[in-house]
Amino acid sequence: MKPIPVAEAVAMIPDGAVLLVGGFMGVGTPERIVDEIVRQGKHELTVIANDTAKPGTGIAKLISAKLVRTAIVSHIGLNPETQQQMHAGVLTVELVPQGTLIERIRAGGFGLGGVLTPTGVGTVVEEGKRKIDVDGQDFLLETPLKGDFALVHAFLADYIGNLSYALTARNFNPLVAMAAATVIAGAEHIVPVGLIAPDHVVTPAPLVDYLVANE
Amino acid sequence: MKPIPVAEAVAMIPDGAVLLVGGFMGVGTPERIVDEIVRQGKHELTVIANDTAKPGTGIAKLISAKLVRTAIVSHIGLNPETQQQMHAGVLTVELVPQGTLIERIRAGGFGLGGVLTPTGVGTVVEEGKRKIDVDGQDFLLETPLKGDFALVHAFLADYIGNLSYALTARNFNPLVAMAAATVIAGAEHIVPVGLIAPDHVVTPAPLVDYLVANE
Amino acid sequence: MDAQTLIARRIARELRTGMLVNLGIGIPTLVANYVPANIDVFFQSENGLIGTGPIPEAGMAHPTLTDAGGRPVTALPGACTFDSAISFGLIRGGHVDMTVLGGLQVDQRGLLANWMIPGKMVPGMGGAMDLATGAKRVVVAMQHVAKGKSKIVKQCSLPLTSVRPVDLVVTELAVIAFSEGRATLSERAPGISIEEISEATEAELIIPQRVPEMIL
Amino acid sequence: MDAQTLIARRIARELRTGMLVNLGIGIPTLVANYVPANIDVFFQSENGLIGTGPIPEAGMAHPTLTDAGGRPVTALPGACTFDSAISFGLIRGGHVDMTVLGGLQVDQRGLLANWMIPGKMVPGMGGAMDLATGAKRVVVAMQHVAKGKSKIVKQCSLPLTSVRPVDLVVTELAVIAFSEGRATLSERAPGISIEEISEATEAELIIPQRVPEMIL
Repeated sequence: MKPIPVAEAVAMIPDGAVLLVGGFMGVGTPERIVDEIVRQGKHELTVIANDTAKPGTGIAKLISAKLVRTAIVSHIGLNPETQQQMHAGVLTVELVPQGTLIERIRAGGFGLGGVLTPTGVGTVVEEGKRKIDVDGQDFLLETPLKGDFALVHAFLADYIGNLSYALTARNFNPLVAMAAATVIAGAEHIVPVGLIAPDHVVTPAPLVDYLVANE
Repeated sequence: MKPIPVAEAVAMIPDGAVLLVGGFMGVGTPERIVDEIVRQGKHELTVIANDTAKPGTGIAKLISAKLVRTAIVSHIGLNPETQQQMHAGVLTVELVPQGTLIERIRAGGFGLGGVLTPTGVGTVVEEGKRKIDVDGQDFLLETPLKGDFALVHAFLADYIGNLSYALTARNFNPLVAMAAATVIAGAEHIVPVGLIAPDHVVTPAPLVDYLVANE
Repeated sequence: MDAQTLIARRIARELRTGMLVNLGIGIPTLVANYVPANIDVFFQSENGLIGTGPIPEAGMAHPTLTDAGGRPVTALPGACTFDSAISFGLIRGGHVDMTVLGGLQVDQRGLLANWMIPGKMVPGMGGAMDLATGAKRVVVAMQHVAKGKSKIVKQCSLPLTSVRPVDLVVTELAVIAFSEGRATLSERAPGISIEEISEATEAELIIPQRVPEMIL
Repeated sequence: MDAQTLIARRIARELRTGMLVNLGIGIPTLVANYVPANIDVFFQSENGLIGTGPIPEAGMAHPTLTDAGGRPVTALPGACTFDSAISFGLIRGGHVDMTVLGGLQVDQRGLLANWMIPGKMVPGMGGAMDLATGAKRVVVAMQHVAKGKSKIVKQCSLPLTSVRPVDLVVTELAVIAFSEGRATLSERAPGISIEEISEATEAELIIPQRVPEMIL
């Protein structure tokens, strides 16, 4: 798989696309892909990610450029712009408990019909959701999340698309790579095939559709 | 965590215990722990595992010694003794599709109320189970599986209990290590703390209760 | 060419570069021997490996590099390993582009029975139900007739593997494609007539005006 | 000793060797500074790390080794990293032995509200709901009174974090234990009387005959 220029990768994303984005408070988010989305001005995006980061980093750049119509996230507390746009009614924010969010993405990627979680039972999170009793305990049925594109940031990629991650930059990345129709990955280093030991590959090559070149 | 003799580890397992056992056709099953269970003659066991292996390897040794009362597995085709004991009525076999089995174990370990899977819908597997409609598609509600003990085989362990696995010997091991009250692990090599890179640890140390010494 | 070789060779022509492919045991396994030149596919072994290579030379195996039957395999450069939950996430989640499964019966809507014969041996379904339900494309490799009886039936008498229809059945006589609940004869084996196929088939087949011979 | 230090020091005494512990932001984070000598615990950072160490010295951080707020941390020997699904599997599955969370209100049954104030800032619940629901033991670190109002209330007026009751609340005045839907005053802060605590507490407290002073 020959890496492609970031502009070419991002050109495939239409306005209105649903993006699954790796990263946790900006750590492990593919910054160059995000920057190029801002440069190309993709509009009306839905972003599914852990959080909207802090101003100036990761997903916050998409928020600041007013490209996001809907954010499905667990946390917006470190990004006042997200709050402002939410209160102004230009951005819809769906808050999801973090453990539920990652399981919903996993369910989307793993072909499951949903997640039965105790988290949120008896709180405002349960509004509008089905409760399922299993052996006398109530669980919320949380539905799968999928995306049109996953934007993934790896530490190492090889030239067929195997990915491995560095430390806490792993976070949502391996899960979003399973849950999108098209996976675009960036990596700190792109290495020849065979240099990542089979046991150290976290995202198998067949999941990755496009690798962004390090120019 | 000082590794303990295998006899001491196995002595903790009572007759009638529910064992989650790693391995796939005997590959990645902790053979020394299994041998010791046979030597100590633990009876009336419930074994939850991918399969009952081939005679002479892994879980098949427990079957041959007639220590297993119930096996919850996806495959018994390579072990004629399992079939014989099943037909003779001394062994109850619950057959579960492999992808459902591993998700049920995961649900047990991950605090989920169950799994919604399309696998088995409209087949004999759906008998006695709830069907849940999510967005117009039927899924089976498959319930979590947990064990009293997990028997895990790693490639590397460090002296606080971090584990990594080798190639296809990984299989069910990381999942069963999440789903049991007590986790007993064996490893090809036990190495000083810090020698397994944080990104290469697959089972975090706090999950492992006992490490079996390599005598 | 014997029946198994013919079936495996014909199925190998369904492979496209970049596909993630899972081969069941039996005839399906043989497909790996006939991958066309210039086609690069990933073979998944559901015990936790992508990039499965050929059987190792004597003395060059490792006990932790095995196929789903526990037999030694090799791994190609770029291979990767993973746990069983991920392996079946790949399968159930539609990331496996094509699976090739053995079959006991396929009915005329494409429903497959391949995992048990009541009253006889019950090996367990292993990964078959997940593969038949979740893979993007399901191809069945089987003999057309067993013990004088057609295996392409009006309705399966054996327990189903999945209610999701298969896409293609390849036998030593024919290629049959399934879509919208109907079976269409799409190719004949070399030297086999439409009449011979019809006679060997219990299911109702749609027979187009032109039914080309398989290219192998 | 200021209130925050007192609370953090008292909670640190709940730690036992081998525990897997998750600390929320705010006062809970301070608990790591007061781990008793001879006690070895694992600290989890829910963004994917077990074995979190202190803040790195200037010039010795790495951008991919961070806490749940995205700030640089260190990793102790034997640390390990993992994805967010595993991180919350550890939390929801009861593998986290103890979590320390901040609180806005705790009611007399032990129900916690700590994630939003309607009409004011809505930061999102992050991992708080999973931690409050799934951790084996939930300890709340908070001031006893805010703006003249008790935070230990008869019933929470703020949105709940979980319907699973917390186990322990530690404030600058008291330690309150919850079990079977009732709140028991179990310790007083040094120099604080039972009357002072009762006066600062809206919830009904069970007050045992002897209420010892906290050991810090």
